Amino acid sequence: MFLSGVRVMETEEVVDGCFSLLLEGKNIAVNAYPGQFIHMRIADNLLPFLRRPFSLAETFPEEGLFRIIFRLIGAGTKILSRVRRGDVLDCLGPLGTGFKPCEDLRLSILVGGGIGVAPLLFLAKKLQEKGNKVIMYYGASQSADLIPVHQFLPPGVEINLATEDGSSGFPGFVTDLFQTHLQNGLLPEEIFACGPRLMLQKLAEVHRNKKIPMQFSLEEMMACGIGACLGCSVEMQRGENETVFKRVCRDGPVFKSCEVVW
Amino acid sequence: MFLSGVRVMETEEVVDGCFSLLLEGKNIAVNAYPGQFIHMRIADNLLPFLRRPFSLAETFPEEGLFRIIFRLIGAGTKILSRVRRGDVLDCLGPLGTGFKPCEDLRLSILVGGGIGVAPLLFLAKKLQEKGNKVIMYYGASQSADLIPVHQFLPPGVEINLATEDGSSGFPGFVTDLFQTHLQNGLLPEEIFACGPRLMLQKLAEVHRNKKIPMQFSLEEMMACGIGACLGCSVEMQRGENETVFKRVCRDGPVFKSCEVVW
Amino acid sequence: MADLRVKLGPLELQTPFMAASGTFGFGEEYASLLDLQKLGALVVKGLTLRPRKGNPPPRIVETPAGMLNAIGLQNPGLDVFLSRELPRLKKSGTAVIVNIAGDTEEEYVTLARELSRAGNGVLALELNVSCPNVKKGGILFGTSPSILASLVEKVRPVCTLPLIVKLTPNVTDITEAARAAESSGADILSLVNTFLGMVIDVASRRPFLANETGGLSGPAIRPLAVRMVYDVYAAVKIPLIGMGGILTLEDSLQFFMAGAAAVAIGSANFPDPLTIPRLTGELNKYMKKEGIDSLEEIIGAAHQNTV
Amino acid sequence: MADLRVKLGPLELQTPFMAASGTFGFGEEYASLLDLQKLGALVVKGLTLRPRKGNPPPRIVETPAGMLNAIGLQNPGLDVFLSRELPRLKKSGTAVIVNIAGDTEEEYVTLARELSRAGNGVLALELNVSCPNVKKGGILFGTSPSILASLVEKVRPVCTLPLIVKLTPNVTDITEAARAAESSGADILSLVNTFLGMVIDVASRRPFLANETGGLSGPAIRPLAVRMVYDVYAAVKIPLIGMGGILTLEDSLQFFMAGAAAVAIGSANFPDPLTIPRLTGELNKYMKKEGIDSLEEIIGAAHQNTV
Ligand SMILES: Cc1cc2nc3c(=O)[nH]c(=O)nc-3n(C[C@H](O)[C@H](O)[C@H](O)COP(=O)(O)OP(=O)(O)OC[C@H]3O[C@@H](n4cnc5c(N)ncnc54)[C@H](O)[C@@H]3O)c2cc1C
Ligand SMILES: Cc1cc2nc3c(=O)[nH]c(=O)nc-3n(C[C@H](O)[C@H](O)[C@H](O)COP(=O)(O)OP(=O)(O)OC[C@H]3O[C@@H](n4cnc5c(N)ncnc54)[C@H](O)[C@@H]3O)c2cc1C
Ligand SMILES: Cc1cc2nc3c(=O)[nH]c(=O)nc-3n(C[C@H](O)[C@H](O)[C@H](O)COP(=O)(O)O)c2cc1C
Ligand SMILES: Cc1cc2nc3c(=O)[nH]c(=O)nc-3n(C[C@H](O)[C@H](O)[C@H](O)COP(=O)(O)O)c2cc1C
Ligand code: FES
Ligand code: FES
Repeated sequence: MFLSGVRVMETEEVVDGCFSLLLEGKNIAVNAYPGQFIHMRIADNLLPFLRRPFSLAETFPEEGLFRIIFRLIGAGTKILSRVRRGDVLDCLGPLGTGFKPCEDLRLSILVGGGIGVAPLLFLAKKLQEKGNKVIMYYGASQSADLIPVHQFLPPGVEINLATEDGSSGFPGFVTDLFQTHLQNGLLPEEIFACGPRLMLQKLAEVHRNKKIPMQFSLEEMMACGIGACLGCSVEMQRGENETVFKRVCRDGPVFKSCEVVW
Repeated sequence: MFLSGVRVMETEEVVDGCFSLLLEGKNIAVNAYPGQFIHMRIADNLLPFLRRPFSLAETFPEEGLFRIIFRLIGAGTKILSRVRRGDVLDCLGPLGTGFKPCEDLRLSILVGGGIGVAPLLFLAKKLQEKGNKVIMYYGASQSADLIPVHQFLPPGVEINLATEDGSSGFPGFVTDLFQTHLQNGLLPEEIFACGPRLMLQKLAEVHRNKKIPMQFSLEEMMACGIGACLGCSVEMQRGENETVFKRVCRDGPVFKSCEVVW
Repeated sequence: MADLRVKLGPLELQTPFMAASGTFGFGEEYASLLDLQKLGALVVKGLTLRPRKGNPPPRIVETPAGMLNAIGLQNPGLDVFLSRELPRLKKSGTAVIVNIAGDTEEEYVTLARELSRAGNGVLALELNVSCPNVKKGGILFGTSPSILASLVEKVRPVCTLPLIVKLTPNVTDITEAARAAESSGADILSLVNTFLGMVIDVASRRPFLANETGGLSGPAIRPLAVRMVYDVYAAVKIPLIGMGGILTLEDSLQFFMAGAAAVAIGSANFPDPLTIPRLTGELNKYMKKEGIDSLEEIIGAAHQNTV
Repeated sequence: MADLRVKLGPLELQTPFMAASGTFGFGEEYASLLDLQKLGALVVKGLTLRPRKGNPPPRIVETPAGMLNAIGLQNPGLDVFLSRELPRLKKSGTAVIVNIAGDTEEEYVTLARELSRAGNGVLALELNVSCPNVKKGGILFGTSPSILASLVEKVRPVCTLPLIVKLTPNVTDITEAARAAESSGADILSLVNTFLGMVIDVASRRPFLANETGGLSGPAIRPLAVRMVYDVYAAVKIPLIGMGGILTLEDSLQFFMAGAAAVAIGSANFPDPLTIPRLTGELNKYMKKEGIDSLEEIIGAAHQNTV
């Protein structure tokens, strides 16, 4: 974990209301692995008061660069959407426990909903580098919201799109699209997912039926981002009858689907 | 009084830490007279929460332009020092009761300390247009702090400079310089002053001795800026034995020196 | 236009957005910026029986997301109010609520009696038992439920207008004061007044305000005020006027959902004098979009256990 | 280096900057960012006799210039603390103060007795009688001066360490609680804990936090906390630890001048984990520039009537 100033190298509005920042920060670029995140200070004043967490969407360890992709939501992301090349941002990272794919994986399935696709881009690249076949399912509510994911993915990753209004790709939820493929004979060894809670919940059902191991990246409000304040705790199963609170920022954000208490 | 967006036409750091903004706002430019001020919203968020008051330093009624000159003090002026040409600022004005020079004046003396010179620049121009002879006394702590006042004054205004450390002009307080001129036979009809409270207090003594009418522009913390909140009240003499609180933002900022309770 | 009218017991307002006492003066200054008739009501600056000079400057200071004020109830007194301010206010057509403060029960009673007289055109009275900035500005009345009850009982019979009691937040349990005011005859409760605070000027090593302490208002206190409205709503049956740091429509919706039937805008008028007309327009749009016919549908909604 | 050491009755600290309870965990997480030995003291997360699960999420929400938290005293309990956290903390060389909370007087007493045992290496105890986020998290003890006095009287005999009592600000008169704690044996008072607040999520029309209410901290509350430290300083003789919204050196100077002999940094650690080392350096420079030899010269300075 490092606290450092990172320089903005490139800014791009990849799709309406959705931005990519390419940042220079050697420590983060070299040490991060997929599923981890950074905790960014938005302003050196009170507005907003807390840092904001963003998943690492890509790293270039040799160049010391990394990317985040974020959607404009409120005050913090608004300010962040206006930074310029050359600005220096105060960044804490890499943070958290990310995806831990099984070593002898051959085929990996990635399911992303909305901006939740960001950490999966990093994961897809890494898995493919290791020789995996990667199939990505990616859904949004409408065509205009779809991030051009191919732009951040190596060739060879299979991309299946779904939009709820049917304006692009499969018409419906990304989980429905994925279900169809499952029914048509797709045989995933492990599934990695990030997206709205409802989407993850649907996937967890699939899991219960098919017994495919799944890793989910969760979100929760964060203050410290490093495990000290216990602000980001979520309930997890421990054994059969007991639950405990685990910290999204340190024990997660990635958890096994079977742990999560819905 | 108008509430409107004013466009930044020109920004200049006239001297280290001191900025001039030329702003486009017809209503203000046309209606303002010297000693009045504007109340500026610095940001459309919470930082800072309150507006900030700035004296009008010059107006161009035909072009619909006006100028403020301000010193970098804290959070608000920091943000204001970074605005760019084309930005639109939320501005309330013109506000307050300004200088009311005697109609049949021939010779006017202006005494300014520090950034307090700003409203006097506007006044000097107006007085000269009316055919007055204008002599300005202007002091700062050191040469590096002196605003290039000639830049904002019509030719013909006599400028006498003083610096406390003697790095420019008369070495000492501007009030001492002025005293010297008084002793050497200067015969002011009316004096207009703006600056630190201590400077005004010294001038008030001169007044008590020489009985020259004086008008002082005062400062106080402001919330509403229009007379409603009673936050900016200062104590004023009413008759011999009674005092009342008057509002700097509406009854002032300009008051007769004999009214002020020190 | 959605129906923005609200009924608070005996008090009917055109819209739920009022100007909070002390932040809108007697309306005169704002009249050139906005139409005073469009306010739900204008609560005038705290009025006392005799004129009051107020505290020496500095009286205000900015704080993170807020401000402290220690005006000290500067006001022209009842007589000047009745002869000069009230006739002008009535002419403007705005709904006038008078905020009153006294050093003694008798002063409150006299003020309430005089202001209740027919023909004055005052819409309601707000008992200020919570001004933190004058030694006897009612803060004593506000912090003790029994003293508060005694005061309200005395004022009630002479007050023929709707009687609002404005609660102080500087207490251990605001619901106690709320219940005391309700059971002794208040028609409506308004909350909150300001929180007692201090800023120290580290250069001079002295409190910044001449009065040393001042009352904190603005967005900084909003979560505290929302919590108090939420608690008081569950404790009493009479309607509430909520306030404390409202800037945006969302802020005011928090108060409505916590249980306020109307809200007052205070410090927000300073950065944006057009806050009230802006919120009125936005509430209208919001109600249309959400299909809300009457504000009553959302008042206290946050107390329901279903999502 | 100016002399930054401070003495708070029986407690000596290397610097006046402490990490506030609940914001620095057990130090482990911050250890990779800064040298824990450089803290004046680390006040660990509120400890209870038995492990505590804490509240369901969401537990925190940002507010204007601050945040609400409703952690609910999640902690591993005394045994795990003694066997796992404390040895590690001692090894780090930091000055450890343990913040304790209980549902009953007996729990406080047991905690105080066990933690006082020689060899534990705990520097002092802080009695948390002011956590607003658990039904029995001590807030009841904190809001009644007599109940507080009784608790402190019971804990005092078994506590061989310096005893700090942390006051809640959610009271009508904080000096009453302060005096009660002083006269029943507290060595030091710390103030303030968080203010009870609420944010309503207008989309779901429900309180945002699962616990409904949470404690407000951060710059928003600073003027309120400074005022309370100022008042308590005038009311008691024992030393004070001030906290509430400190971000900058100027903020901490306000607390020193109001009367705090040391200060704790809470929420500011989240935006800037290096706040404490930064302030330590800045205080050193400030004291040199102002020719201040010992911090004592400015503690309580704002109470002097001369400028
Ligand atoms: C581990 C993690 C990784 C994330 N990765 C990404 C990403 O790659 N791209 C992306 O667009 N978004 C990501 N998010 C969400 C992102 O943090 C929020 O969208 C952002 O903080 C919103 O800030 P705001 O000030 O614009 O909005 P606000 O108006 O402040 O908040 C709007 C909503 O955003 C969420 N939020 C706000 N502050 C926080 C916080 N400190 N911690 C967690 N959630 C918060 C809350 O749900 C809140 O209601 C991630 C969140 C987490 C926890
Ligand atoms: C009628 C009037 C005219 C003024 N004209 C000028 C001018 O022409 N040029 C110029 O440089 N300055 C002028 N000032 C002073 C100017 O308003 C302050 O310097 C400015 O508000 C500082 O803001 P800040 O956020 O940078 O500083 P902050 O750090 O917020 O404040 C620093 C100090 O500035 C003063 N100040 C802050 N806010 C206000 C406020 N709302 N009202 C009054 N004073 C405040 C206080 O003394 C405060 O302690 C004028 C003030 C008044 C009252
Ligand atoms: C400058 C100022 C003056 C005030 N004067 C009064 C007053 O005279 N009587 C009163 O009951 N409340 C007074 N208040 C309190 C407000 O009416 C309101 O209760 C408080 O400011 C909280 O609302 P806000 O956060 O929207 O400002 C005053 C507030 C301010 C800021
Ligand atoms: C996330 C969080 C957890 C806290 N937990 C505790 C606690 O366990 N015990 C306690 O006495 N105070 C606790 N506090 C209160 C702080 O110690 C401190 O009193 C308060 O936050 C005010 O200081 P600040 O404004 O600098 O944060 C907690 C505060 C926060 C923000
Ligand atoms: S955000 Fe503080 S523990 Fe996770
Ligand atoms: S600033 Fe409100 S009356 Fe002057």
